[in-house]
Order: sequence, then C-alpha cells, then structure tokens
Amino acid sequence: SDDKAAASGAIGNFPETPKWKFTFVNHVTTNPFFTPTQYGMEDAATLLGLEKPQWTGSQNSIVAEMVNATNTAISAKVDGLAIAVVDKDAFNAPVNQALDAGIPVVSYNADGARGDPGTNRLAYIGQGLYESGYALGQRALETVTSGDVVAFIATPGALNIQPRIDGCQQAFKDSGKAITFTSVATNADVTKGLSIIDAYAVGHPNLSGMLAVDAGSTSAAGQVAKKYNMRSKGLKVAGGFDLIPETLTGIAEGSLDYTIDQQPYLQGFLPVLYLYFFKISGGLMSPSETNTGLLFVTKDNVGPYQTTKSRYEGSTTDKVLVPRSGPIAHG
Amino acid sequence: MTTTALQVNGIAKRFGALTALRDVTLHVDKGEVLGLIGDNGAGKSTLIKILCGYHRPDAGDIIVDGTPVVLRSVDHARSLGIDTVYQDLALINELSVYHNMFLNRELIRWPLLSNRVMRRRAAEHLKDMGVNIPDVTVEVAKLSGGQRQAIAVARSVYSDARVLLLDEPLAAMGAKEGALILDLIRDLKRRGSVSVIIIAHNYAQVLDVCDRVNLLQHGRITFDKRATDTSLEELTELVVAEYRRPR
Amino acid sequence: MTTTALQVNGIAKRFGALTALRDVTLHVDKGEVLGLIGDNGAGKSTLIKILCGYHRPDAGDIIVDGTPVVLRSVDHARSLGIDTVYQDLALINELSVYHNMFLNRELIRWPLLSNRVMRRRAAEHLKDMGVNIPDVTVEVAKLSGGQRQAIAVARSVYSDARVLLLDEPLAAMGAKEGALILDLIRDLKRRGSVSVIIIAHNYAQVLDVCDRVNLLQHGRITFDKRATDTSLEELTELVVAEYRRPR
Amino acid sequence: MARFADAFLRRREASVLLVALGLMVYFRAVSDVFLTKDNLINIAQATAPTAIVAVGIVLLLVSGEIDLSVGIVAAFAPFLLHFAIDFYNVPALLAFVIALAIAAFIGLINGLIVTKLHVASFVVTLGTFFAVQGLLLITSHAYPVPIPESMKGRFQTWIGAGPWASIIWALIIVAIFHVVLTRTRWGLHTISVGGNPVGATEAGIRASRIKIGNFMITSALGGLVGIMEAARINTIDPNIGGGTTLTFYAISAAVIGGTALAGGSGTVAGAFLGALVLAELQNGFNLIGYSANTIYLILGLAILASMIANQYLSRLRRAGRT
Amino acid sequence: MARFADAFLRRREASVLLVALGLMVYFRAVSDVFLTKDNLINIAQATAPTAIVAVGIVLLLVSGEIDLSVGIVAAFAPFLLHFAIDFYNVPALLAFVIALAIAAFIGLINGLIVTKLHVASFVVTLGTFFAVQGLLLITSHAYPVPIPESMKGRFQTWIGAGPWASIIWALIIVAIFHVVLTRTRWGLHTISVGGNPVGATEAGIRASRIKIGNFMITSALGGLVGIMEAARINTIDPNIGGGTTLTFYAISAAVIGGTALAGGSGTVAGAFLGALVLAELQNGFNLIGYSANTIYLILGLAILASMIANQYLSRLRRAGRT
Ligand SMILES: Nc1ncnc2c1ncn2[C@@H]1O[C@H](COP(=O)(O)OP(=O)(O)OP(=O)(O)O)[C@@H](O)[C@H]1O
Ligand SMILES: Nc1ncnc2c1ncn2[C@@H]1O[C@H](COP(=O)(O)OP(=O)(O)OP(=O)(O)O)[C@@H](O)[C@H]1O
Ligand SMILES: [Mg+2]
Ligand SMILES: [Mg+2]
Repeated sequence: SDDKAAASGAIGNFPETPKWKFTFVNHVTTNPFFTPTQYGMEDAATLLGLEKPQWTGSQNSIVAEMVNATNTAISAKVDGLAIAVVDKDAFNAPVNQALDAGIPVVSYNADGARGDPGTNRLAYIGQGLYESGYALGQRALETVTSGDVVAFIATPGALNIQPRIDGCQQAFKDSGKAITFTSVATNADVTKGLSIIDAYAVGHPNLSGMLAVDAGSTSAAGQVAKKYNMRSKGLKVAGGFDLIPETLTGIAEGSLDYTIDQQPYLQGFLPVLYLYFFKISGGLMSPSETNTGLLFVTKDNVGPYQTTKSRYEGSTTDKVLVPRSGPIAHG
Repeated sequence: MTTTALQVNGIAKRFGALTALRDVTLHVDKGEVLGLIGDNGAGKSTLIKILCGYHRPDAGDIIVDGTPVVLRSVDHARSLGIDTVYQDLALINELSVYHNMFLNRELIRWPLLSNRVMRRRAAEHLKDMGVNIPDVTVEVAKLSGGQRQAIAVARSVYSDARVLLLDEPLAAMGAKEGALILDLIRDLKRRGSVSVIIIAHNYAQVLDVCDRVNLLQHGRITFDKRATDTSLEELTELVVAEYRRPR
Repeated sequence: MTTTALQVNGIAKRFGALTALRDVTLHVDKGEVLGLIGDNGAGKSTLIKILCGYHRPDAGDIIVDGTPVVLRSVDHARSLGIDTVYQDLALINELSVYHNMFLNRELIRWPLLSNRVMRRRAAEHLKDMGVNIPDVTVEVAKLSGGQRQAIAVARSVYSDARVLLLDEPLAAMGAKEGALILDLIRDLKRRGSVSVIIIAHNYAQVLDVCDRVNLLQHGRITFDKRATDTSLEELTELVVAEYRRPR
Repeated sequence: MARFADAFLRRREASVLLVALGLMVYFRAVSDVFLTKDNLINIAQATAPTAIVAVGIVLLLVSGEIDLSVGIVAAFAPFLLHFAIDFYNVPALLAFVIALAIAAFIGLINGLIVTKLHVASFVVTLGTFFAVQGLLLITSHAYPVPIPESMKGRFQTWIGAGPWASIIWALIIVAIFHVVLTRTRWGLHTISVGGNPVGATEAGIRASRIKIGNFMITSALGGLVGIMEAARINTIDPNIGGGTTLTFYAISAAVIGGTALAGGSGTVAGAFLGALVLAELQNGFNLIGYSANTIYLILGLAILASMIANQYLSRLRRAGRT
Repeated sequence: MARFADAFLRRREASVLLVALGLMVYFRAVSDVFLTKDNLINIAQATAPTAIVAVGIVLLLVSGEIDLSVGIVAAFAPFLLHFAIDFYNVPALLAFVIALAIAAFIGLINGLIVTKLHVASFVVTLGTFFAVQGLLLITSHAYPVPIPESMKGRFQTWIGAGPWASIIWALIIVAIFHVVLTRTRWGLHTISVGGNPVGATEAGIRASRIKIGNFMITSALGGLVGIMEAARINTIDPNIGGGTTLTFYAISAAVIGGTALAGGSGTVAGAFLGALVLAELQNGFNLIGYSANTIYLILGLAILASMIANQYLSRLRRAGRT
C-alpha cells in the first residue's frame, strides 16, 4: 500500500521494490491441504523481499465470506490478489473491481467451472479440482472393471471437494463399465469420519473400490481397509487425496494404492512470483496459465515422502534440502 | 334466570398417584363472596385452577351462569368472565409493573401498546390499594413480596370479570394494604354483579368479608355455613381440632 | 459476656435511586423473639437480607455476639450461627422435598449423600409441623404454597442456628400449621439460646409469640415496645393510621 | 444534553453501542482505510445477514426456544427461487414470495413439533436441519447454479446486490422487530412466555401461538437472507450460510447484544449491534492483514476483551439508575 | 418383576433407553451385520467421544452454562501431548497429565470470566474457542502429526486404540459423574445453581465455585477425548472434533438424553444414551448404505421420529406416577 516505504535492499538483479503485500483468498483456510501452499507463498515472498502475504478467506468454503475477504483486501489496497475461484459467478464483480483499482489478480487451485473461468483474472495456477477428481477415477478404472465403488466426501456441497467427487463420478460414468458408484458423506470431524467409513465397510463387505476426496476420509479409508483386511478380499482399489502421515502409512502398507498430490506448494509459490513479475515489469510480464499437475504417490515412490519431512509437503516448517539420487522415473 | 354465578358438581382431580380432589360440589351466587378454607395441601388452589380453565378436571361438571361448560383454556374461562389471582401470582419478572398489571388484557392503539395510558392507570390502581410503588416502570423482579402481590390482585380486581377467584390474595399484604383490598372487594360486592371465591388462612379476614364459608377437607367440601352463622372460634376449632386432639 | 445476640447500628441501603433503608438501629437479645412489622415495601426483607449476608449494606455496623463483623456471604453469616427463612423461600423447584430441606447442610457419608437419613428426618420434621406431605421425594415444584413454605421454615428452624431470621414464615401457612410453627418457635425460645427476628403482617400472631415489637417506617425503626406493653389495637392504629386519616 | 446522555445510558443497548464505536475508533487509528466508503460497504454487507437472522433468533431465544435450522433454510430458499423461476417459469417476484412462504412453512413445522409434541426445540431443529440439508443437496446436486435471468437487473440489485441494499433491509427489519418486541402485544407475550412459562399460561397467554409465530418469522427471515446473499454474491450456492455457521454467528450476535440464552429477555437492536461488532472485528483484522491462523487467536482475544468491556460498561450504566 | 419394571419406568432415562433399543431392533431387522461384534465396536467407538464430552456438557447445562470451546480443546490436547513428548522429552504418562491439566486450565479461564466478570458463557467460550483454535493452528501449522513413539504400545491401546478402550472409559466416566450429579453435594449444588440461581445463593451455595469446577471438568474431559481419539485414529489431527462438531453432537446427546438447555435439570446417563442413539442412527444408515446427499434427509427425519417417540414414551411414563 505504501510505495514509499521501500525495501531495505534490492534482491539479486532486481531493482529495489516496495514491500508489496499480496493477499491469498482461500476457501478452506485451515485445511492441511493448503499448509504447503502457505509455505510456498511465504518462501516466494522471502525470496523476493516482500512482506509475508496474507492468507484469508473462509474456513468452511462459504463463498460470501470469501467475497467479503476479497472486497476487504481491495479496500485495503493490497498489491496483488490470488483467489481460489471456487464459484464461477461469485467472483466476477470483485475481480473486475480489483483490476479496475489496478490490483493484479490471479486464480489458484480452483478456476470457476469447467470451460468457464467465470472471472477476468490474469491467469490460473493449479490443477482443476474437477480434473483431479476425474484423474482419481481414471486411475481406479485401471484395476476395477465391475462391482461396487464408493467414494467418501467429508462435507458434501463444500466447494473444495464436491467438484472432485463430481469429476470422479463422471470418470466412472464415461468408462461405461458395469460399476455402481456411490458417494457417501463422512464428517468434518475426522474421528466421526472414520466411524462412518467403518460402518459403510461393515455393511458392504464386497466393495471393489474405495476412494476418498479429502485428506481425512482418505487416511480413514486406508485404516478401515487394513482393519478388515479388505485388500485380501474383494477390494481391488483404494485411493484418495493428500499426503498426511496416516495416508502415507496406508500406501506403504498396501492398504491404499495411491494418493494424489496436487503440488499445493507450487500453488502458493508461483502466484507470488507471477504477481511480483507483473508489478516489477509494470505489467509487461503478464502471468501465464500454469498447470501445477498431479502427482500420484504409490507404493513405489512413497518412501521419500515418509522418511523426509519437508516444507514442500507441509509436514514440517524446517528448511530442508531433500537429497535424492539415482535415475528419475520416466515414461 | 338463575342467581347462581358458578356451580361445580362432583369435581375430581388426580395427579398421578395423588388424589387432590375427590368429589367437590360448591356454588357461588351472583354478588356473593364465598370464603374457601382448608389445610395446606387440601386442594384449594387445585380447585381454583380447575375453575379458571388452567387444569382439566378428571370428573365433574362446571356450570357458569346456568350453562354447563368445558373450560378449554384460561383464555376461554376469561371470555366467560372468570378471572383469577393465582397463589403463585403469575407475574413475569422481566416485565415492568404496568405491563404485568395489564398482562394479556393490554390496552392497545393498534398496532402499538398504549403504554402511557397503562402507566397512568397502573399508578392509580396501586395508589387506591395503598401500595407504595414509586415507579411503575420498574421490573417486578425488584419489588417486595407485598408489592408483587398487590400487582397480581390489581390485575384481576380491576378487570371487568363477573367471577373473581382469589387464591390467598392477602398472604403477603401489610395490615393497611390488606384492609384496603378487603374494602375493594366489599365495594365490588356492593356493586352487585361480581361473585368472588376467596381463599384465606386468616379467618378473621374471611369472616370480615365473606357471605358464606366452605371448608375443603380430604378432597370434599365438609362444611358450608353463612358467615353470620359461624365464628372465628368455630372455624379455628374445626381446623385445628385434628391437631389439638392427639396433643 | 453480653446478652445481645445481634445488634445493628445505622444501617443504610440504596438500590440505585431508591433508598430502601436510611438509618436502621435495632438489637435482639439472647433468647428473645423480636417482631418486625411495617408496610409493604418498607424495607423489612432488605434488612433481613443484610443481616444474613446476602446484601452488603451501604453504611452501618453489624455486631454479632459483641464482635463487629463484616458479613462476606450467606455462608459466612451461617458460620456465625445466623440462619434465614427468606420471603421468596429460596427453594430449588427441581430438587426433592428432603434435598431442599437439607440444602447446603446436607448430611453426607463421604463422598455420598446420606439420602436415607435425610429422608427420614425430613418426614419427621414435617410431621412435627403438622404439614401433610405424603412423599418427601417429590419435587417441590409440585407442592402447594403452604407445603413449600413449611419446607423453607423447617430448613432453618431445625438447623442449630443461634439467630433465626424469619421473613413472613407464616404467610402461606394454614391455621393449624401456623399454630404449630408458633409452638415450635416458643419451644426454641424456651430452650433459651436462640434469638429470633420474625416479620409478620398478622399482628395477633406477632403479639402472641414475640417479646418485643419494632416498626420499620421510612427506612428507620420508629417504634420499639415490649409485646406486653402494646396491643393489637395500638399496632393496627399505628400502621393503618396513615390510611384512615385521609379517608 | 445531560438528559439526553442519561436517556441514552438507560438503554440496554448503550454498552454494546459503545463497544462498536470503540472498535471503530481503534480500527480507524490502526488503518486509515477502515472508514472509507468502500470498506464501510464491506462492513455493512457482512453485518446485514447476521443481523437479520439474529432478529429471528432473538425472538426465539426470548420466547425460550432456539432454531438451528435457519442457516440451512437460508441456503435452501434461493434454490427454491431458482426452481420456481427456471423450472416452472414463475415470475421472479412471485417466486420470491413462494420461497419465503416455504421457508416460513419449515418454521411452522418446527413450531408445531415443539409446541404440540413437546420435543425440545434444539433437537427438533437439529432434525429439520439435517432433513432440509438432505433436501437441499438432493435437489441441488450439491452444486451451485447461476442467478436466474429474470432475477437480474433491478430485482437483484434491490434485494441484495446493491452496495447498501442488504444493510437497508437489515435496518428496516431490525427497526420493525425492535418495535414488535418492545411495543406490541406480540412482543410482550413473547417475553412472558420465555420469562415465566407457567405464569404466562396462567395469565391466559397462548404460548404455542407465540412460539410457532416466532419460528415462522425466523425461518422466513432466514430464507430472505439466503436470497439476499445469493443476489449479492451473484450465485446460488448450496453452502450459503455454511450449514450452522450463519446460525452460530446470529446466536452470537444476539447474545453479545444482550439476549439471554435462558429466555425472557433480549433486544433486537442489541443483536444488530452484536452483528456489527462481529463484522467490525472480522473486517478490521483482515484489513490490518492478519492471516488465517493468527486471526483466530486475535479474534478470540478481541471478543473476550470487547465483552468484558461491554459488561463493565453496562455495570456502570446500571449503577447509575434503579 | 412388575416391581422391577416399575422401578425402571420411574427413571427419567427409560424413554431414551427404549428408543435406543428400538433402533437396535430396527437396524438389526434391516441389516444382519448390525449386531456383529465388528459393528458393535464401531458403534461403541462412535458413542464414546460424544458421550464423554456430553458428560461435561450436562454438568454445565444443569448449572446454567454452556461451553462451545470444548471441541477445540479436544483438538488441542493431543498436540500438547505431542509437544511435551517430542519437543521436551517428557514421559508419555506425565505428558498426558500435563495435557489434561492445561485443558482444565482453559476451563478455569472460562469459568473465571463467566463467574467473576459476569460475561455470558456463550460468548466467553466463543472467544476461547477462537483463541484456542488460533493457538492450535499456529502451533500445529494446521498439519497432522503421527502419534509420538513413546505413546505407542500399551498406552495407546489402553487410552483409545483398543477396540473397547474408549467405550470403557466412557462408561466409567458416565458412571462416576452420574453418581456425582445425583448423589453428591456437588451434584445437588450444580442443580440448585442452575435451577434457582437466586435461591441457591440465598441458601449460601457458592455458585462461582460450582460453575468454575464444571467448566474445568468439561474442558478436561474434552482434552481426554481428544487424546483418546488421536490414539484411536492413530494420528494427531488438528481437525479432531471438527471445530464445533463434537461440541454440537455432545449438546445434542445431552438434550436428547433429557437435559434442559435452560438449566436445573439433566441426566448424565441420559446423555450417554443420547450419544448412543446418535451413533446408532449414523452407523445404521451408513451400514445400509445411503449415499451422501440422501443420508442427511433420512437422518433428519429419523431424529425427529425418534424424539417424538421418546417424548411420547416419557409422557406415558409420567402418566403412570405422581
Ligand atoms: N402439578 C401438580 N403435580 C402433582 N401434584 C400436585 C400438583 N399441584 C398440586 N399438587 C398436589 O396436590 C395437593 C393439593 O395442592 P393445592 O395447591 O391445591 O393445595 P392448597 O389447598 O392450595 O394448599 P395451600 O394452602 O398450601 O396453598 C398437594 O398435595 C400438592 O402437592
Ligand atoms: N434488588 C432490588 N433492586 C431494586 N430495588 C429493590 C431490590 N430489592 C428491594 N427493592 C426495593 O426496596 C424496597 C423495600 O423492599 P423490601 O423487599 O425490603 O420490602 P418489605 O418491607 O420486605 O415489603 P413486604 O412486606 O412487601 O415484603 C421496595 O420498594 C423494593 O422495590
Ligand atoms: Mg394453595
Ligand atoms: Mg418482604
């Protein structure tokens, strides 16, 4: 806001800049998924000598709260905005208002609906929620050809995960295979979620697939698969999202087949970088669309995730250099 | 045209295992004041609450002005001209003195309450009863026991009821205020059309104001005499007898 | 050794703009029963609530057994032997009769309550007072007005207090039950060490049981005579005078 | 002047008002954009929905009941509007009325079960909360839809999209129900029924009617808020109100404003101020730039500090009068 | 036999117990795995946390207060344990005691602000809810951590990971506090303070002490539940308790069990049965396999139906006696 209060020193070959302040508007501010995103955004800001960006929005994917937070940031005259556009209609006006006020805006993690970004943001950095859900389903379809598949969702209707389960369902529909797909609600409280998944498993011992679209449900699905030894019965596939410790354990033990890492660190790091470039180049360097991609973590590559704790996955705040050696897996 | 304002026949009321009223038959004539006496827990208040539509009797008939009625609610009884001062006073602690005084018969200038008029009248009524309440806008929660009772009494006595049921209306009243309220009841009686059933444990007061006295014992009316035909001694003897005997 | 059980000097109490007590000085001797009378709203209950540690006075001293004290709480006053029957009875509707009777002086066999003993004693006490409550395990919410008062009175009267403050203990009591409670108080007096301050509006009862009578008016004690030196007529005249005059 | 100050201090809402003003002064001191027009609009828009729902909650709390389902009714109502307009070609205004009527009907059901079947309102409305959430998710497929075409333009602006629209609605509703609660029979009976249920019945007040009415008012206000918010954020989202979040905020606003959870006492204007205090805190700390995790700590401590100040002020106030 | 049946029907908890049994019969009829050992363990594990927190909530509600922060204390406690063990090398058992002590300390703060500064408990605990949430998120970086090594093994099994561990804890705690509430001075005074605050004070009961104690008990039980659940799900997750979800379920269990929100009356055993009813409903319908959106509708209607039945049964019960 205060262009006069310049940073103490210039960074690298860049000129001295004010301590720009960017704001990230998020839909589930306290969700562990976004812990690495916050590290990413902080690290980029530190690297560039910027103020630590603000992380705000809604805790329970309430769009109105996100809109309020966006408007407040515009009122506060922040220097750049990154918004998780979880609704294609709601952010149109606020984004235009920000752009009118000269505040660059990018979207991250979510970008409106399929085929309709819904806002005039400069660029999108992330991987679509719907697409990631679709990928979850497709991967499962590699092993499942028939039977019952269930997908667990903690809070139906919540915009951070509902698109995933919709995408997942679509993948099964598109496959044309004789699979019955059911989505089942768990709970915002992970402990209740575990009980619910447990009950579903008891009632449906012949499941051939068990998927989940949020961190809590994924780890719980693994635990339940292990508890009832479902992998040695009919369960052909089990998978989900995110890299929390219990999920990684499940993968290593083989009760889960895979979990999807959406590279949330980059979703925080890159927006800061892009907004910085936009500001420092007087708008000449416009942010570019970036697909942060999906990373399937399976039994084959889970090792390093378990043995090393890193900021890049959110499991520690420590600054660590994660060593690696050997050839890089490729197609 | 009958001269009986209110008549009840064979009223019974049970609370679970406890039988509060067995078979109560009594009546009160137009312009008559009936005193109802009896031990603690004899069922006097229960009877009153049946007559005012608060409780439903398990058996028995209620006849108002010659017509048998089934009292559906307090509101219903009130629409028949029956009004009550409850032993528990039925005051709303959170409301002001004057709002309590006009509770459920508020004066309104639609859609708003006529607070000013109610305030004035409330102050007048309390003054008439000799009760000193500096400010009728205070919450009743803050009042003394007697002041509270005065409000409950004023609420009914200044309504245009044709049958007044007063359950120990003088229990907390001072000597002066009590005397004034008795005067008020006498006034009502004199004007003729109001019938009163009054419960009291102070027999001197009962004899002072009542035309007739009934004694409720063991769930029945066991005594019914004109006030002039009995005396303080007789009533006391009647009630205290049971206790003096074994002593 | 002093013979004054409780002495208060220059007690004042204001509630916001309202001055309830201006300058009250009174005393009660050991084994004496003091009657306190006065209009509704005169401040009698306020005075009692100060003496029992519930209210803090704005000014004045309280001297118990010759030692000046500052009463910090009801519990504190109770530890000095002062026990109270409040006008509002202070009953817990949700609790049973016997739990109310022993409220805050429960009999325990650690860690549990001695319910059986309390039940038995409660039933005994109520019987002594002539009050008929079939079952001491019912919630007090279901009792009649007099039954409730009997419990509150029994709670204090059967404590081993040395100063009893009774705020209209007979207001809801029947003739028989009232007589029995007065007998009880006389018993206590006869045993000697208990001092009693009793508030009542029934002057016959006051003269019957009290040794001395005080009148509280306009926030002060304006009258102090031995019961034997005054009469029903004098007291009534004194209180009702104000009202008769303008009439 | 002194008389005016005195009359002000006599009001129960005075202390919360002072807290709200105090926060304004504080936030203006730390951020010079706090009182800009843009930001006042932000605060107004954050205050309005909580305040309107809080109006209903105050009526219910005062009459001794509670409604947990109002937040989900808020989410359901704009979908009802959408169904009526887009599936049945009902004109927008009529659809609006129908949506509010159905919302009120949910309140009616709550009220009937509470008063006629004597089930505690907490569990009844917990039940309707889940049931309506189910209906909502089933009918909406848990996915947002755009605002119907026929709602766009003047209707959308007036109902909630205009910068000051929602706060004006809120002020009107608060004013009306403040009068209802303090100066009409309905209000007096609401207080009576909550303050002394037995006494109110003895006095012949029909407690059921009062309670049912208040449930209906609350649900209808919830529906209105949902439609208003949908218009404002330009999307019909199944998560408007965030499940119980809106209800929770509304109850908090009511309690901050001086309404007792135990029934019998409360103020509508106070609840509005309570909503304002919450919105100011949320907005102010966001404006300063606190991030999510920290902001909760700050917010929590600020709530405690404000409410202790509030209590202290209102004790001062009470000491000054009877 | 008849006498036994009579004694049973006299108990306030009888009607909820019948509802709980009725649900068992129903679910057994529609699903033959409902009463298998595996599923009973599952129900037990879902019942226990709600029931234990509900014990504290009952004590608070009966004494006329409420605690919204207990769910977040449940999330915080296992992190405290983790910090103590992994950062300060405290032995597991001592760390457990420290975590519970800190949880109780949060209750102490709640209690002190409520009783000494006279702020309504709803807002006080809303404030501590946010504040503790802030602390939790800041210290945990909103990221789950594995169970500390020194907790694994017997300690973890006993505290919550064993199939019947949590329900045994719950039964012990329920039994103890049922006795506390019904047969000790503490319980009697808790009821008095909530039933007639003025009367209780007149009788010399120290309301503050009782309330502060109940706040501390509730918070400590919340902390215990958090640690227990962390042990069971084998991970320390900031989302244990789901913010207000656990609190909400606990209040619901208490109210279903027959505790009045208005204070003065409640039953600990009833709250346990309330938690059981909720767990049965959730488990049963999941067992049957309702899908995400439908289940809310079913659950809502089932709650309404069960509670109407409950009310009907308890009216029958009351009609049978004084
Ligand atoms: N709602 C109720 N539930 C159960 N029992 C009740 C109820 N109301 C009254 N009772 C019982 O009925 C009996 C009669 O009570 P009632 O109040 O009519 O007595 P009363 O004659 O008015 O006595 P008092 O002179 O003490 O006021 C009492 O034993 C009382 O315990
Ligand atoms: N807590 C309070 N707040 C404000 N005013 C009060 C409070 N308590 C009592 N008062 C006022 O103080 C005055 C004296 O009340 P108090 O109860 O002492 O009268 P009393 O002599 O006991 O009358 P009664 O014979 O009717 O019981 C009354 O005018 C009453 O309204
Ligand atoms: Mg009676
Ligand atoms: Mg008095």
